[in-house]
Amino acid sequence: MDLKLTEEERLIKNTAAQFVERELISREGDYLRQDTRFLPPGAPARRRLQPAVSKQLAERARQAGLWSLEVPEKLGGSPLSVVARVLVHREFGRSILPFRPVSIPAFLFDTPYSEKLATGEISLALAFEEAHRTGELSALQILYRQEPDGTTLRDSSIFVSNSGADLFLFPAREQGSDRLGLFVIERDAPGMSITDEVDLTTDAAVARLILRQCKIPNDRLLGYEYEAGEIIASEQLNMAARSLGIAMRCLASAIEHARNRVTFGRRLAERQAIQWMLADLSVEIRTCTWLTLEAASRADQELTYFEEAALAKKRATKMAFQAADTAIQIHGG
Amino acid sequence: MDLKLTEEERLIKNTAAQFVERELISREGDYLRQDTRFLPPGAPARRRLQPAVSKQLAERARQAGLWSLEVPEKLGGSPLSVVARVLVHREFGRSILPFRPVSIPAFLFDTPYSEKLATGEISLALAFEEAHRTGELSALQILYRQEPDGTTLRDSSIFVSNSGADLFLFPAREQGSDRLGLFVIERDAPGMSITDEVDLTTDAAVARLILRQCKIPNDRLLGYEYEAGEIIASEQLNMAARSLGIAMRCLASAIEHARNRVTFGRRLAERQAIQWMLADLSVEIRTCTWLTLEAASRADQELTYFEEAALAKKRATKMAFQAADTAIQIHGG
Amino acid sequence: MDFRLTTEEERLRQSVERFVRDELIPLEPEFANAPDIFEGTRWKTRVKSSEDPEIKRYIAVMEGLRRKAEKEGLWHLDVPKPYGGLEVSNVALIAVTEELEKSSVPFELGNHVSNILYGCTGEQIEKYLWPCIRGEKTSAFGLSEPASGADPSMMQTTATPDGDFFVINGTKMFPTFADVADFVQLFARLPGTSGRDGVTCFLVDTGTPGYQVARSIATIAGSEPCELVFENCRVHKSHVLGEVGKGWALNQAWLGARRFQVGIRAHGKSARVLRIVRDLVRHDEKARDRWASRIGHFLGETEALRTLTYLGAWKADQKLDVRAEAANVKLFATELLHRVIDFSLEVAGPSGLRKNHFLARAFRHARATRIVEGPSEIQRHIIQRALFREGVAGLELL
Amino acid sequence: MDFRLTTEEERLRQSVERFVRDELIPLEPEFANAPDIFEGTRWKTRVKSSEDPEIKRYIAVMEGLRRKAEKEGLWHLDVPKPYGGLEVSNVALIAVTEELEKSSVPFELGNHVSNILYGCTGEQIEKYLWPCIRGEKTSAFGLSEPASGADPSMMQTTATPDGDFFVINGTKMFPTFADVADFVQLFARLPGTSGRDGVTCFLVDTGTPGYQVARSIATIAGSEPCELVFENCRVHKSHVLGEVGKGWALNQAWLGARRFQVGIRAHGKSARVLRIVRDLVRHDEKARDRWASRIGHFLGETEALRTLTYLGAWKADQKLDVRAEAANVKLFATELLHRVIDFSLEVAGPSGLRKNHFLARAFRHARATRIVEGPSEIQRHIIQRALFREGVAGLELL
Repeated sequence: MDLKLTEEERLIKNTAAQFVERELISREGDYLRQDTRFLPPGAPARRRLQPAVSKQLAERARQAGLWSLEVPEKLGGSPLSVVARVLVHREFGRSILPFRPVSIPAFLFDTPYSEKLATGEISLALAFEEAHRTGELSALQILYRQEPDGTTLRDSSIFVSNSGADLFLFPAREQGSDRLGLFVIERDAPGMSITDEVDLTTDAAVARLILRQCKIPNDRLLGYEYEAGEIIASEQLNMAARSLGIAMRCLASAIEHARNRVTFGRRLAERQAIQWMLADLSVEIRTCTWLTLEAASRADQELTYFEEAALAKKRATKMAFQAADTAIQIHGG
Repeated sequence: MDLKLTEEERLIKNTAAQFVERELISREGDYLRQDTRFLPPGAPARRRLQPAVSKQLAERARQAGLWSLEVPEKLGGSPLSVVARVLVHREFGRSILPFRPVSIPAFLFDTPYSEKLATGEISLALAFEEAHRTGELSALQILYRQEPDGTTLRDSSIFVSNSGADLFLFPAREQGSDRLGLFVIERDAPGMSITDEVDLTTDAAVARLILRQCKIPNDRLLGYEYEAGEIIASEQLNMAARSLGIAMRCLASAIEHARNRVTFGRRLAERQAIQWMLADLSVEIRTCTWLTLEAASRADQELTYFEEAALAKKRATKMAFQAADTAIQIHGG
Repeated sequence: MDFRLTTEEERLRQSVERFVRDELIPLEPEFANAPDIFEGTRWKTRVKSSEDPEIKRYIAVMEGLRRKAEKEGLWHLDVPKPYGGLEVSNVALIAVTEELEKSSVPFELGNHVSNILYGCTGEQIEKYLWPCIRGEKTSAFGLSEPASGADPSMMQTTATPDGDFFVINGTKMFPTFADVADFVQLFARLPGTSGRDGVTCFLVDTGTPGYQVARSIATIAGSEPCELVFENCRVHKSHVLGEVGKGWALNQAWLGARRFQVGIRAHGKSARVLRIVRDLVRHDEKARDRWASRIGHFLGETEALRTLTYLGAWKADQKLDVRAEAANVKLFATELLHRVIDFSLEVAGPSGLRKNHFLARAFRHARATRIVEGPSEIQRHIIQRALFREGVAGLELL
Repeated sequence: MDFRLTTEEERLRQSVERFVRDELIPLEPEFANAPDIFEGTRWKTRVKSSEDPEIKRYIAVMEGLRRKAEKEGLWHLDVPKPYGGLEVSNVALIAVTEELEKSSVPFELGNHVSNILYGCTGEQIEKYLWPCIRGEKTSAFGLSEPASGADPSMMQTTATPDGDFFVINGTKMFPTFADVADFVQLFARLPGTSGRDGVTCFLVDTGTPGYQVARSIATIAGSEPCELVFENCRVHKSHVLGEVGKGWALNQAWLGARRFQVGIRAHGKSARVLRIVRDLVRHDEKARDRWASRIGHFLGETEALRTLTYLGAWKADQKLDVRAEAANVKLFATELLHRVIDFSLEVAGPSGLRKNHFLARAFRHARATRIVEGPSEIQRHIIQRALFREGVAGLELL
């Protein structure tokens, strides 16, 4: 057992940390700044990163080796271990800027999209909401039927969160069987459309991906249940890692505030109530840190890791909420 | 709305408080005292109140008007309002002595057992474990079938906690229907036996009431679903009330200890962690106090109160556990 | 012991129950799609000036409701009798609010009148109190500062006497909607004073030279705190509310007003959230079995909150010390509502996060309540202080 | 980063896994009906002297297991190599305990040797250390007093030097099983000292004149704390363990020994409790749907505890500062186990309360662990102290 970072791991982590500090955290002020001194009378608009900023950041991240973390060597990438990827996402989680390295499943690099994905020319969305929501494949709405001249998808309407993407990856169930297929579909494929975008409370948006009389070439079937499971687990690890970054930032900020803020003649840091909130939070962060790393390490060693990743994600996302909630309470209280 | 105690309520409450202080709390030292200076090598025995003490206490409680709280006037009793009964049980809850006023459902006073029950010559147990456990009447094991010459009970084995009683009251479901019947059976009725008494962790015991080829006279059917619901609700209010007494005692003892105990140069009472444990407990006690009293008051006004009683019981019993747990932690920590 | 309302209170409750049934419930489908801002109090202030036709339509609906309520004598419920109000008991007001909260339409009976304004004297009455009662003016509450909240000793804004005037200097943080208010109830301290002593309350009109609202700040809750800057702002002594140097007591009184409303509001909102959760799982047996016991648990919590709230209101009506009860209710109410909404989002999944969704709105609105008007930490502190002062006697029956 | 055991550690783990499978699991049905006392450590001490044939039978089974374990070289795992032990790493010991905890048979590998006894010198080694390693003697730990626990400044027992002797006076509360122990590791302070200074540790034989075990006290946990009275008890200076006046550090070292065992034990017990809960609801679909998500939640908690425990043990092996990690594990482990057992009792209903029932025993035993060896409050204090000392750096990766 050796839980120290390897040299490579430390290197990529430090690179990511510097990038986040210099490129993301430094831009937060601008991003968060209110446009007007007084709020307009209508409903507030959604905050977005300007496309030019987004593009520039992607370019710099690519230069720093922090972009498509999974791009294989044959396409000019240097794919990271899962542990290293988790370390990168953890650093990116520290900033509230809606910017992060895209995740591209390895098997997409065997498709005609590979180069454009590697360079970032086209983007990919994972439309797994349904699978996440119920955790049951039997509940998937989209059914498929393969025929010699193509694959027919049953008319469906599913949620998708990254609705501006060019490619959508989604799971579907084979008609009349329990088999699960993993498909990719282009944004402008006949019979496919994206509608009804609505803002979420989180400054993100969600839209509906609609399939109507949609038939796609058979080679858009990229994998089966295991591949779908891998994508889910991989996303879960990314989310867990981001959550760790969020929580560390919140905790650091709460500690600083507690050290400085004086009420009724004493610093908040001297009050047991505050100490314990933060102690409990730190227990949770330590726990989630190592759950996430252990799951990632299992993935690297090709041990089973889906359950471990699911646990890390479930716990870490709750922890990130708790961290934000605690930090708000300490700042506001 | 008037949430002050009436004069009668205050009177019976004070009577009960005095009785508990003088007769019960004063005996706790003896009851809890370890028999030997050093523990014997075997498993420790169950603690019991000596029968003579029990009898003496019952006698004094009867004199104080704190015994069969439901005995109707025609049998020489002065039945209390439900609120008053709750106040009495709340006081008795303060003492750990396993002694409390028995509860006798009103309709039993129309049976031949009435006088002996009123004088305390015979005792009654409620065998409702099954109904409590599942909350579903359909799950009741005991089925009954009424015939002109008597009621046949299906062979069954149910848990009963007050296994030393002379009479057992239990619900059963009519064979082939959804109707629920409420029966009373004598300890020595043919076909009925009590076996397998085992100690519980609580110093109480539980046994099995076994029915084998048991047939009882038809007049042992005393009521139906509503009466069973009333007995359950009434017991729930008693338990909620006792829980309040337990919690008040624990809280008082924890406050006293926190005021006196000094660690690392400060009294426990000055530590926010301790303050908050007790603050949270007091919130819970206040809540449960008024939930219980409101349910009791509804019963007195002949409004529906079964759900209210169930809520009060559920919450108050949890609260009593929390109170004991908190007091232990503060004493031990 | 009697938990029933008096005949008069019951009659009032029934009137409101009818009003809710006849006027509010029918509007619910319409309000389900109302813009995001129809949560909290934003629509009553800033949004009133919106030119958006949709928003104007909703505001018109609200105005119509107001006229109906006035006609039925359900408007000035908590206004004292000398000012033409009904001056109903705390218990009655809780009962009324309980009925109102049964509908999701964000309509309240009566205008917001800061209770300390009933301490107005002389010309202040015509100029500030009456317009507030009539809904013609709104006020902001200027207490907190960048470095001070509940602790008076940290207050730094000063009011220096200068003849018949006071010269005010300092910065106030977070008075909500101060930029659209007509005046601010401003707390400042006399030079050379400390702690509670010397704190004085002024009524300062928007537009007074030297008083500037620097900015308003967006929050997730829809309330919009502002930053107020006072630079040599001269205020005539006739604008002092109450006595010079006795302002801190006014702040305490303000905090104490109708302090059990938070309990019954959280009760109502929690019940509505749980109704939504029940509807979500209604047609899915597995989901029902999965969530039923937690829904039941939260319904029980909600009923417990109701009981606690009525208890507090009744004690307040008896003029008993209700500091512990009020802290109890505030803590229980805001923490419970937060947990209920968090739970509802877990059941609802991503769709509950849509900005206009009732649950998302409820979440954003509820979060702030655990901080404003005394955060949970202060409430626990008040409770423990009472507990160690009185022991279990404070929990005994009366 | 590599979470795998070394080859040697893995080999040891597999040996224990085999031992558990071949020797312990087959005994489970028999131990399911063992007397109540076979939980905790009572059976290793007082109960050994029981004449009850049933108890004697169980003790004989335990002795048989011990011989088998010794034969397979699985006995002196944590004894230092100079004393013939394997001196395995913390991580290895955690792995071994994880395997042992898979069985409900309360068998442990090795005798309990108080770690500070390895500080014995000269004749102390023959007289105290070796007999403890061989299991011939047991010792009690005499630190707490009626008015003092973790705070050294409150310690009142004194050891007054008198030539080559010390005269000890004072009362010790709660050394467990002191009445059946062969000696006590006693902490007392030199006259005129305060705080940590002057605290000295003595090895005092049972039977020494002036040392009396006043009584043993029944607890729900089955451990039996005693009251020890010292009245002018003369102890020769050769009985001082370590240095005169430096005893407090020994107490700290004692608390620090194998401090991650509590984590893996709670992990194992929690997993076993949850297995019982799963068996309880297995055949009832409604109950399964009702409890499944909470069982899943607790299984996740249990796995999280495991990860945290290995982390701590590994850091301890690296000789890093593990105060925060140890507090973390103690707090998490004992509070989680309590919640898991409380939940299991909710599912099991009244039958889980039977005195001999695994869940009832587990409950009684687990409650004490939230207090002994540093209550949860002290653990949180240690955690927050580290947090404010090091900031988030203390949570960073290495």
